Amino acid sequence: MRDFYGVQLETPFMLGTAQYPSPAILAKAFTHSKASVATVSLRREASSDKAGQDFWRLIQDLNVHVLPNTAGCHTVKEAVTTAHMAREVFGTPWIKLEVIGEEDTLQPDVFGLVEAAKILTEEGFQVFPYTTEDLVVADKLVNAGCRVLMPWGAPIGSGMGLNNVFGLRALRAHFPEIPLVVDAGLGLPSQAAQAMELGMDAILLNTAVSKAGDPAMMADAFASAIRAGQLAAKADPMVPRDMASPSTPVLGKAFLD
Amino acid sequence: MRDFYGVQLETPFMLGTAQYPSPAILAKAFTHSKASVATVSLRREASSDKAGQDFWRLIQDLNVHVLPNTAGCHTVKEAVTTAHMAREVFGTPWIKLEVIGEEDTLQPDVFGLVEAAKILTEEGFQVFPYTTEDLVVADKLVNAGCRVLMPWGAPIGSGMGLNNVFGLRALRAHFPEIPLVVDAGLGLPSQAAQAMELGMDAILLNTAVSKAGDPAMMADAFASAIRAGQLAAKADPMVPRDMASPSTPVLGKAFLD
Amino acid sequence: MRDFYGVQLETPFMLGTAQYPSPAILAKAFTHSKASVATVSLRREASSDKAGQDFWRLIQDLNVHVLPNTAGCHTVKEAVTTAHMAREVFGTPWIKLEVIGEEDTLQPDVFGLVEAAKILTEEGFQVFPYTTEDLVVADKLVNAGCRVLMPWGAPIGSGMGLNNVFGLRALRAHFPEIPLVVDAGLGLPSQAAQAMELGMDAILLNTAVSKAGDPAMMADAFASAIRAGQLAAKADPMVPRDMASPSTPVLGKAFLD
Amino acid sequence: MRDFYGVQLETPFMLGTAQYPSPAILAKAFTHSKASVATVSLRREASSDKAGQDFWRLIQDLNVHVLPNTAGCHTVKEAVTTAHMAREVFGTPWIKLEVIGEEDTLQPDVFGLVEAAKILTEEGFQVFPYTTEDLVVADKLVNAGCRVLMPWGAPIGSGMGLNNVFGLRALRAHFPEIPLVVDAGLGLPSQAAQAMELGMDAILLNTAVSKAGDPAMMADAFASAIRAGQLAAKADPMVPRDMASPSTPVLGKAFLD
Amino acid sequence: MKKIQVNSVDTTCQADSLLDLLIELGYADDVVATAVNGDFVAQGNRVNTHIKEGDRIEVLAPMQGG
Amino acid sequence: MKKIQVNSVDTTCQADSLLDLLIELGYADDVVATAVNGDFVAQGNRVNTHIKEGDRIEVLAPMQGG
Amino acid sequence: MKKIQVNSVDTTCQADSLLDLLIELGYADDVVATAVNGDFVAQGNRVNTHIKEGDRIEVLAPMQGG
Amino acid sequence: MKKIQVNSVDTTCQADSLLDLLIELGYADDVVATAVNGDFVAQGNRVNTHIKEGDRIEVLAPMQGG
Repeated sequence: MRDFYGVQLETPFMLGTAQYPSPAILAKAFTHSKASVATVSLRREASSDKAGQDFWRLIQDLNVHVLPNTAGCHTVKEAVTTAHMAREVFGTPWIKLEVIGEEDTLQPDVFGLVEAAKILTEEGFQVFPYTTEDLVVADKLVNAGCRVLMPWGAPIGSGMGLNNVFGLRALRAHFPEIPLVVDAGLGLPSQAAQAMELGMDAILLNTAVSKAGDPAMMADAFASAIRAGQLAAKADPMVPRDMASPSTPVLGKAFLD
Repeated sequence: MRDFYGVQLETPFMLGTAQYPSPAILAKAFTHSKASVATVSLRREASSDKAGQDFWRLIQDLNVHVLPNTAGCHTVKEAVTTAHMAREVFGTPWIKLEVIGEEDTLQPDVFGLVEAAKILTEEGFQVFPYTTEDLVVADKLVNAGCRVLMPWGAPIGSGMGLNNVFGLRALRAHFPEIPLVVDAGLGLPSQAAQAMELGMDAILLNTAVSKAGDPAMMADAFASAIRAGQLAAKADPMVPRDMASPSTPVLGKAFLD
Repeated sequence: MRDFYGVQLETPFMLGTAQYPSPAILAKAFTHSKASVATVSLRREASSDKAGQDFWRLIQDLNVHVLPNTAGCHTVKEAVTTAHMAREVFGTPWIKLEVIGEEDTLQPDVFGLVEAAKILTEEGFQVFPYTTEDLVVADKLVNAGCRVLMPWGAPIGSGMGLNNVFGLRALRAHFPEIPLVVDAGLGLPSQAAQAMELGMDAILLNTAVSKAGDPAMMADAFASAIRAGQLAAKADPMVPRDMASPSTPVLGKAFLD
Repeated sequence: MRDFYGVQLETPFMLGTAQYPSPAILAKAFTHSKASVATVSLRREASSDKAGQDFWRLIQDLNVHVLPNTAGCHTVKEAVTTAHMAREVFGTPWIKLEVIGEEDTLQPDVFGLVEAAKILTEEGFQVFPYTTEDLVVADKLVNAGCRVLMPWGAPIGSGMGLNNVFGLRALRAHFPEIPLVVDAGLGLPSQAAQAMELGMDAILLNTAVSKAGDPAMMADAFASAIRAGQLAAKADPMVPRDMASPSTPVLGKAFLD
Repeated sequence: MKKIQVNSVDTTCQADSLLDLLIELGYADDVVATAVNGDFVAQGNRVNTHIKEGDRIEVLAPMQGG
Repeated sequence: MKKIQVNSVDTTCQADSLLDLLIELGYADDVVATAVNGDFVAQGNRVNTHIKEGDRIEVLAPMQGG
Repeated sequence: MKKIQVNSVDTTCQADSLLDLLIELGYADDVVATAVNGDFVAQGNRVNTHIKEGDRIEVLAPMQGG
Repeated sequence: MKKIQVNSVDTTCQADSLLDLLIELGYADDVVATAVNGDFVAQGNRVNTHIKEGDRIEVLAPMQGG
């Protein structure tokens, strides 16, 4: 199994911490997910409001790797500054680098992304770039020092699944040594299994679990599906056969003479 | 969970016993699959050759429900006679009813199927009909006494997945009280998860496991995927959102004035 | 080009006459469609109401082949009687045979269909059966004397396109000498082109044209798409190439040593 | 209809001139295609070999708009120099800007593309950038002065069709005023019709026609399909209805009580 | 006067034959097809098709169809 | 000696009953199901199922299936 | 009293250093990260980071994220 | 005689200007575009573009393209 900046993950499941009905449900979802990584963020906090402090204690109790993001950053400068603040607060060189280029789809600005990735790598960060399936962008990110790539499946929060299976397959084929994480856009476990069957190394998601009717059960479902896809990729699946064309004399023919 | 002629299955996974590299690998695959049902068949055996006897002991050791099939039968008479022989040998009223109508796709002859289902039901069998996604055929099978339906996903052994998702969804919607088993055509765990997410009650497959490079590992993968899909259907998934259309002022517009 | 009971159609487009905003728009749509066949039906008419008479004159002026249907018939008896009445009124042995088995999807009852097809063929009708993509049913229809098959694309009026491409491809491959018409379920011209590219001989549709904002323009669009698909099937299309896997040394590799 | 740098095209079909069996077949294909634009290129020519001169006369006789490309350019400098040479030779400010980033998929290097687009626009070129479906890249191209965008459907010469329908729909929705041309990757007319139904303004292709068994007939097919899709988008298509769920009491239910 | 049903509507008639009935009902000049008690009656047989009390008559005309 | 077919193979036997035939053929201890001339014969009926010249006997055993 | 902005809110403070400011604002015991005028200021540099009239201070704490 | 490269092929020439070179190489009547050492040289500038030892000349003509 490919490693993430030297870290072997116990499970290939990275789970977001946003939008849960309650901290208790968040904690329960993580337990059921067996996720090995939790994504977190930073926000302005009034000194009176200690929500952030409580949240941080809750995350520490999850006993998982913490992956801070730069969510909401639209410029290289914002992203770099946020990364530094996150490194200090969360005590990790890992950073999920998001440089948002478009408000609706929250899709990456691949230009800002590559620039920020270069800066942060030089400053000792281990960058997890949230990117598209673009092979050329991926190459620039690798050249910038990224040793993990996180292509999207679909827009964040859309739950559409894998919008460009060809693109993900091409990315896998062209970067055999780079760990690939499908990040964002998944809505159903079958989609996560499919991504793993394509040879992805891990899945990062949030909304599909936190917005499910029963987040803990859905976390369990995704964990199970991700494991399934990972095993399937290893187990050497059968080759599909198209049986549309007949091998035997065609039906009805006799009746036409 | 819907029951199968009064039987609550421990897991919604029915696994075939054909085409494994060896009996040992078959047994190992079943252990990993946690399948609750094994499909079996009958064949002519020379008295000297005791393969069938050995096989039967092996199946009994699996400690699963046995579902004999009428594979290879092309007429109602053949299927009915085979069902009777199977009931005596395997000691179960369960019968996976196959009446094959076309050699290449091994697809059901729905006419023979309904006729045989009626006869067998009257003779006390509990029929699991291998059928298509045709709603009208399904209704006739239910009228014939079937309390389980087994629509195909794709031709037997093709590994193509779900060729007609609409048809399966319609079947689920029109027969809310009938247990539905997707039988045949699956090649990858993600497809099994998808079928369960559609609300199917169980999955029956064989080739995808027995012809995988590592059947035991693939059995594990399918077990995990089926469980994932079943949980997902229960956990009330998020509703996908199409984010193609912008909510904010469109990009580039300004530059066009 | 395959013929329809000895008739060579000028164009492979059969257009329905129902649900147009007005008779004038219906006539205009037919002109733009260059359809060579119009489907029609029968209904109870109070002697005072001469709408049916006017409609019939309008159809005669279209100067196309008339294909009466047995729409709304749920039993063999109804369908057969309706066919006889249609043959007398419309003066053609052609009959689009519909035996409806399910109210929502209006899908064929393939049992009643085969039985009615046999009876009508013996009574000298030339039957155009509205059926599913089921190969075995198709074989029975051919044995019953049908020399045209009309598999559905999707439920009547759904506009979903081709729900089971595999099934249609298999039907084409197994019945190389039988004219195949995709009947019902198309919503967009690209779907009609796709069906023709699969080797279908003609397209029958109604709602997609009559319920479009501009029926005449949409009729033109479908005519153009059907022609496109027909030409493409003849012109021997290029074979698609999957370019996901690299031929050249993989990107990024160098940077990993 | 949106215009291309002030030019209203007679038809929304742009056809490539490469890889035809012969100049005669190329000319015939153009006649049948009714294409309004021909893409051309530049190459080194030994003074003895006058092929280029003959080709240029042939193109001039086609009486279509000429769109020179910068095919094979991997750097901004190469692309810019090639553009200047093309402008002089072909006497047009139009340039199909290709900056290739990856050898297998020939996919655009969006970084070089934006940079070259800015330079060429400032130097008076009217740039037709061959790009991906990336919204943010598209915005940068528009900011660079591009008034046409040419997103790919799939890798050049793959014939795979539209690999990312969502991406193309999003591009259409976010750039309502920019003419969009699907360039590359189409293999069948139905795919071209689909692209036009999505609201694209034109189609550019080459291999699907030049490598077809009968290029002229396939050119005709694509012309017809493109026209179909364009009309359909104008004619306000019906809204598809999912009929999977029953409105009437469900089948079989009665038999379960 | 006989009680019959025409297209599922109760009515009465004097006509003896189906042909007379069509005239009595005003279908004389129309292109229609007929059935009595669920069986098709061809145009040529209308004259010798007797109408009895309680007969169910179908009179169908061309209409739009898909 | 009677000429019969067992699983489509021509053979001869002396057995009078299907039960005796199974013993004669060496199936005595096997879990098998039987049919004569296309009709199922339950285990309990083997003893009183007479074997005639030309009978077609099927003897089936468990096997792998999907 | 200096006019400054903390997390985009206008306020006034007496603190000379960023460290003092955090104490003055009640963040003393909190896990927070700081930036002044858009530049990150590490914990160790807070003590010698002088607060001037008009400075824009960011004080960020952990939060949920995807 | 100067050593130069034309379309990456080593050759020698006498021509002083790019215009003369094209004539010397037989491109006089052709529709071609030119670049020297990677920079485009417009038709009008060929006459006053001096050819030096070691120059890399590109002479491009129209070709098929997609």
